[in-house]
Amino acid sequence: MTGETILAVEDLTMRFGGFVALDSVNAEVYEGERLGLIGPNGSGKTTMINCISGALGNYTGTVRFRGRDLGSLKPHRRTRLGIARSFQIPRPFRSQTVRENLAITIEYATGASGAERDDRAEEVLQSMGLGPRADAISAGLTQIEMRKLELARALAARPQLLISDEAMAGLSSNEVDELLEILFRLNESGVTIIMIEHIMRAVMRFSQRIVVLDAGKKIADGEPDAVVADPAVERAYLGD
Amino acid sequence: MFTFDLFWNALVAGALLGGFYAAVSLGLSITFGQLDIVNIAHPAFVILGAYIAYMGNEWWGFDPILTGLVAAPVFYAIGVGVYRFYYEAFERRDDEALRGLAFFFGVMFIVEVVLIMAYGVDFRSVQAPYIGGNWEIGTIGIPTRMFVPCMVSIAMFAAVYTYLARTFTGRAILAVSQDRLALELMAADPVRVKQVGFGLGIGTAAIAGALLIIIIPIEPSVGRLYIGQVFAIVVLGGLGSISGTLVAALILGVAESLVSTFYGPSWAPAVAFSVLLIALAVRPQGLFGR
Amino acid sequence: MISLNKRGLLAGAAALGAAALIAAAPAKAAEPIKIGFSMALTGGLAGAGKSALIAMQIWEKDTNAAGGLLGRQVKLIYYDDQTNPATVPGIYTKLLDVDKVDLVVSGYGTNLIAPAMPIMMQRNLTFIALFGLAVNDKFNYDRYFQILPAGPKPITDWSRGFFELAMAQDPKPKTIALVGADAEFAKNAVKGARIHAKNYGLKIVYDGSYHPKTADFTPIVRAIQARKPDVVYVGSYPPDSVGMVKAATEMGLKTKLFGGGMVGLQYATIMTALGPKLNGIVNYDFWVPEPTLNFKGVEAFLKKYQTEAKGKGVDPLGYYLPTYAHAYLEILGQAVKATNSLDHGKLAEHMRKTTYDTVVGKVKFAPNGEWAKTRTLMVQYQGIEDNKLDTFAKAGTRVVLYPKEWVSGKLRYPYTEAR
Amino acid sequence: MAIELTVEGVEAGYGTVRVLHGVSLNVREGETVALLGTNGNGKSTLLKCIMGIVRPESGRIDVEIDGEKIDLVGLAPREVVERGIGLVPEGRRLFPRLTVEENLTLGAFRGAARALLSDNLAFCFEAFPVLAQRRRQLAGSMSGGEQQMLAIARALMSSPRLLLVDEPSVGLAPILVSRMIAKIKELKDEHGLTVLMAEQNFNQAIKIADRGYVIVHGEMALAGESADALRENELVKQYYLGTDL
Amino acid sequence: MTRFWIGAGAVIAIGLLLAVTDIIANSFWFFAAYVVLQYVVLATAWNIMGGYMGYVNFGSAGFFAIGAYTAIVLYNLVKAPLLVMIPLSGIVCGLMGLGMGYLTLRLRGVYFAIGTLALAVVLETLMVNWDYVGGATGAYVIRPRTLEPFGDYVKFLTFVMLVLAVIAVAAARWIERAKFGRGLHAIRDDEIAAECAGIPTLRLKLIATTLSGFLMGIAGAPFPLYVGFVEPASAFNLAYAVNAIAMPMIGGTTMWAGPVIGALLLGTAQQIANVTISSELNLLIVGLVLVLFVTLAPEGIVGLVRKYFGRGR
Repeated sequence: MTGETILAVEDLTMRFGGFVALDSVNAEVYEGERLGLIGPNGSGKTTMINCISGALGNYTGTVRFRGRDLGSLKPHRRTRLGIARSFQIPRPFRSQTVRENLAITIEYATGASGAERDDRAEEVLQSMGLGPRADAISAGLTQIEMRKLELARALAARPQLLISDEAMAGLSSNEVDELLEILFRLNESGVTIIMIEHIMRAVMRFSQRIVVLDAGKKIADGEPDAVVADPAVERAYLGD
Repeated sequence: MFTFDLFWNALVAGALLGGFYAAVSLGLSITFGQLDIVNIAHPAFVILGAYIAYMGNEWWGFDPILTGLVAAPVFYAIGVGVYRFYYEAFERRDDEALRGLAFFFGVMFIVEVVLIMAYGVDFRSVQAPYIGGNWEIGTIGIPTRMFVPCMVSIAMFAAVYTYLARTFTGRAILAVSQDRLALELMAADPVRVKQVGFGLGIGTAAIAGALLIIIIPIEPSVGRLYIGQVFAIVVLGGLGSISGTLVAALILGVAESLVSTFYGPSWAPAVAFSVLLIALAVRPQGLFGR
Repeated sequence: MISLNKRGLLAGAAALGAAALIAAAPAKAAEPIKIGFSMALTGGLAGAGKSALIAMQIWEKDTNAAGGLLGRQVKLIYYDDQTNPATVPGIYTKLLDVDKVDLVVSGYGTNLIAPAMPIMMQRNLTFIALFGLAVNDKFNYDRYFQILPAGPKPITDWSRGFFELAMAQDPKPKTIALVGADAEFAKNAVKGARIHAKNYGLKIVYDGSYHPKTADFTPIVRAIQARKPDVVYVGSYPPDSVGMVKAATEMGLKTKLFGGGMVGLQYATIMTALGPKLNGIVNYDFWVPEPTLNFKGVEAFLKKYQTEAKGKGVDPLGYYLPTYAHAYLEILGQAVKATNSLDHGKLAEHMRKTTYDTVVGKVKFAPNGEWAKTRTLMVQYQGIEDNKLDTFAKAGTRVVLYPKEWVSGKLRYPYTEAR
Repeated sequence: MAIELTVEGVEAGYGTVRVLHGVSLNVREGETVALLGTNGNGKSTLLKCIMGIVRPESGRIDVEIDGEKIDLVGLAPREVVERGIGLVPEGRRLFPRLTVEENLTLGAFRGAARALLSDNLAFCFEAFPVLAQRRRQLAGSMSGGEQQMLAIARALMSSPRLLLVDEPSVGLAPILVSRMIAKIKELKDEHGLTVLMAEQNFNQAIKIADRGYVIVHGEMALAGESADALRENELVKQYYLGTDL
Repeated sequence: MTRFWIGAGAVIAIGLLLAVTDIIANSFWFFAAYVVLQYVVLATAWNIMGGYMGYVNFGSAGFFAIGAYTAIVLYNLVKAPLLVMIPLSGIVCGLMGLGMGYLTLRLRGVYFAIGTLALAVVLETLMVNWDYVGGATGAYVIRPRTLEPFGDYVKFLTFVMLVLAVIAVAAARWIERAKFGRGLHAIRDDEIAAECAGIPTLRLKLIATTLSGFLMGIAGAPFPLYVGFVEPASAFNLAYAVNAIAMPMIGGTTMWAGPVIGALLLGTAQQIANVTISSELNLLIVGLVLVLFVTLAPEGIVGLVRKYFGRGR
């Protein structure tokens, strides 16, 4: 099922002023895995992926991708190495069409150009079901379309590791299922996926393994059933 | 050549000059610093104020500062009108950054041209008993022409500061750019609050204009000279900090005066802008940004 | 000084209109003689430019009333250069190629004369300039003439009088402070003063320049004061002239001679604003209502000017620039009449050798186009007690001290006592 | 002297995404009602609908104050506040560059509260002594727990009849969460406040609540049950941990 | 060869034809065209940063002036010919642009705009105090009277400016269609998202500011020869900064045609207004038009055209 370690986080700590958002977190992600990253609001999930994707560069500790210390590598270099992310609040290139959003990402992240680029963009469009909206200006998309675009853009970078940050918040059950299908398919094609999600139903269904953060610390790491049964997790969610 | 005599005198002259700069910057400190409206036309309003003071002085022999005080409410109303327009045209459409800037560029032109059409481009000045006097305290000379505006400026700062700190609307003005929704949850109407704030900012221009014409003769395009300076002070002082603006103005005045006295007056403006550039690069939130 | 380009914008319709305008105008007989120029009607020099224009229009009207030139009427064609040198080349080519003017004169000021020079030289046109300082030093153009009475060596002639006055005092001054604005004229004025100071062996104890937008001159005056100079020479523009005078009187500047090249102190609005603060200052001037300078026609001209100028926001007295703006057209007119021609070669030839009689007196050009002999006056403000306009229209408030032939009073010396 | 909030069949969302699918609840004078559920289920959206920040697509939101019935739908947030309903917003939304005291005074902007400024200020400083100590400190420079207290105090400054609290526990260490909850209980007990509290921390919230609603995917999964009943209900855990699948 | 290049070639060929023959005897047209074309270059250069990348440069006048002053230095040093001045002015301003690019690391939005304004003032003060280039007094640059086969030297200058304008527009158009331009657009829309999409934002910004600076520099290089006399006040004239912003805003900032249309319209109108209506009114009209466009037609003329004739994209 899973292979070698693709991503390793060692003693990752991030401070904002006096506030410790992440406190010596250690975690590993294996090749081909579907990992769920959960935790109550404010537990440090987004901070953690900001550190992994390079959006926050001044962390202490180490983030290794395929054994390589990412150090202070900029986000675009990490994207090119194969780490792609989607944003919790969609951040499309608002003045561009959906297709252009993808094309830009493809050519910068993978270096493809011309017909190859356009084919890949088309491929991603189709796989995400965005085909009919391909030439719409992205600022005018609906919420679900924006979320799909967000994910599509991450896919366009041809990631080996995809980090999906709350791609499903606010979507209907059908839409959640739709996105889940896409992510499953993607995983089958060999992409390792970290899913951050509040919708527990989705996380439980999707994840092979779950890491739980609470107040900046990792409190559980294991198979979904075991994690849910963990009293610490129950405490984190339901409170003391 | 350095003597302590010169040094202290430069310090005093700089502080007086800085006090005046502060008056010109106060309005922008409110509109730009507190309300996030890049009112590049502010110096044009100051010039407008200067012409009103000139008219009062020339026609009826009114004291320029008094005229400024009387004109302030009218300016307040103008400010309210300009803000309404700005709000409807840009802010409400969430389209303020670049186009708002261009809008105020246009407003600046319009104010200036109207003044040119009305007064031509001759230099105008005013008469007042405190223009031309000089107090000697030991070896330090204090020209009343600089001293009076400086004092009025400080009084104006104190008044505005008190208003902002002590009244409900004042505090709302301080808060509006920090969190609009939260302010609405305090039962305040952010648009109305910004309207009052903008009016207040433009209102100070009436008085700052009166001070300007006391210090130097003016013509309609003089205002452009102050754009950079005024922005420098407001940014240096830290956006959102009224007292920071005062301190930054004083620092700039003193820096200019010292450079002027000991190094060469022609480098004075470059010093101000270099300080600004460095401040922007190293500490964009300004000296007193909080 | 930042001078903004005050250009306009027209809709397409206006563009078409202008095109039509340009396309029209076929040559006709007995068409008026067209004299073209650019003038600063907006921007930094607009105050002066507008007053010059009034004077020129008076000449136009008078000339036409007297039957014109060569039996033809004269017509001034002018455009606003907005005090922006970049507009000047375009304006003169428009005047020459589209409006087909017969004669050209310059706009006001060095910055706006220089950009026209290459065009004049290209086409070998006779060009009379209004108040350019040493423009021809660089171009060496033989058909350039200049009405500013600076003299053949403009840079040094400008302050010659000031230094001759200073050195004639007993005891002779030993030290001098030089200060000027960072702008074209002021720099040149101070440059000339520096040369004089060296030649006379004066020790330069302060030599500084300031940005023209300086708001407070107190630190500068104090820095000068600290060096205790016997003489203070200032090269400045109107707003800073005012600032300088105010700071000097407030600080009680202690020196023996103060002034020199301060532009603006000749303007009525500024004189009335400063009033008694002017007393004791010795400054350059070109014409003042002293009996020695009562040239033929000047009084009549000023009367007309003062009537025209009312309510136009320009200099109400018109001594400084308007007289000369009138005079440079007088010279042009006299040359046309004398040569009975509009040929630029003949006109230049005539101007090189003739002495003209104008409202500013006799004018004779040197080979480089400057006045053959300097008549930059040095005047001292004396006995001013109020801020009324009439005060400055009287003889005796600005006493001519130099050159000798025009002297109308005595120097009050030193400055500290003359004040 | 009575206040009662009634929400009926509210549907609301953002853009084309519907977050609330016909939600009803009610809060009566003197009660503390907990609105429970994990994130993303619509708790905040419901509070925002009540405050007029989000406009419902359908449904009714009424408040009855001293016999007078007011329809809140269509009112601007400040108008809702003027009617005596205060909100401690999610994420606290303090004015970070204002001092503690300035933040508090702004809380009294409401017309009816202005005259009570000094009383209310004294009350808040007494209720939250840490705020009194830090009255001149900038709000943005305080710790999360202190900020949350300030947010609550600021809402109290408007003398609300009904206080809505959105996720007071977010970003707080467990010890602070219980302290915060205890504080809300204390305020409620001592001053007879009516409180509607959205909270993901079930166990903490249920300690002080009289009743509770559990909202799942924009629908009321459990409505209006007493605190004890909820505590016993095994469904809650399933909803929370997604083990219902 | 695309339509654009055929058009560009035709424009240059016609320009050359007009410049070397006397078909247009009236040299006013050349003087006026020079100024308008200079604004085409300046507005296009501004738009690469302001329109494509979303960074507003208030200091265009500073770049223009340094372009002019570099030419003066070269003239004073070795009487360098124009064709040497242009690339060197471009390089000097390009390096300045590079420096400004590093400012974007710390400054965004309004702060960046104010930073550029400050930069221009510092540069002006430096020039005022640098006597080698004339300081405050100004510097004379005597242009040759004629240059064969153009005749009048200004015809040659105008032709050169036409070529520069075509180069600038071609560069802008290339950027717009290239990967580079798409990257800039992404930066304008969302810098962080762009970075995460694999776009090396800093490198792109530096290239754009350098290129923009370079183009402004070459726009300023022939200026000394055109006016013959340069002093800081005229070289740093605020008009350059204002027009550089107003022209693209009026024309439309999203595509290369915007600044060109804006510059041609506003520039031509200004040239006409110069010699027709009273200037005070001119200025008022500039102000009103600017206010009108930013309030009513935020996408500029290009936007209006698109709106009424469909989205020609």
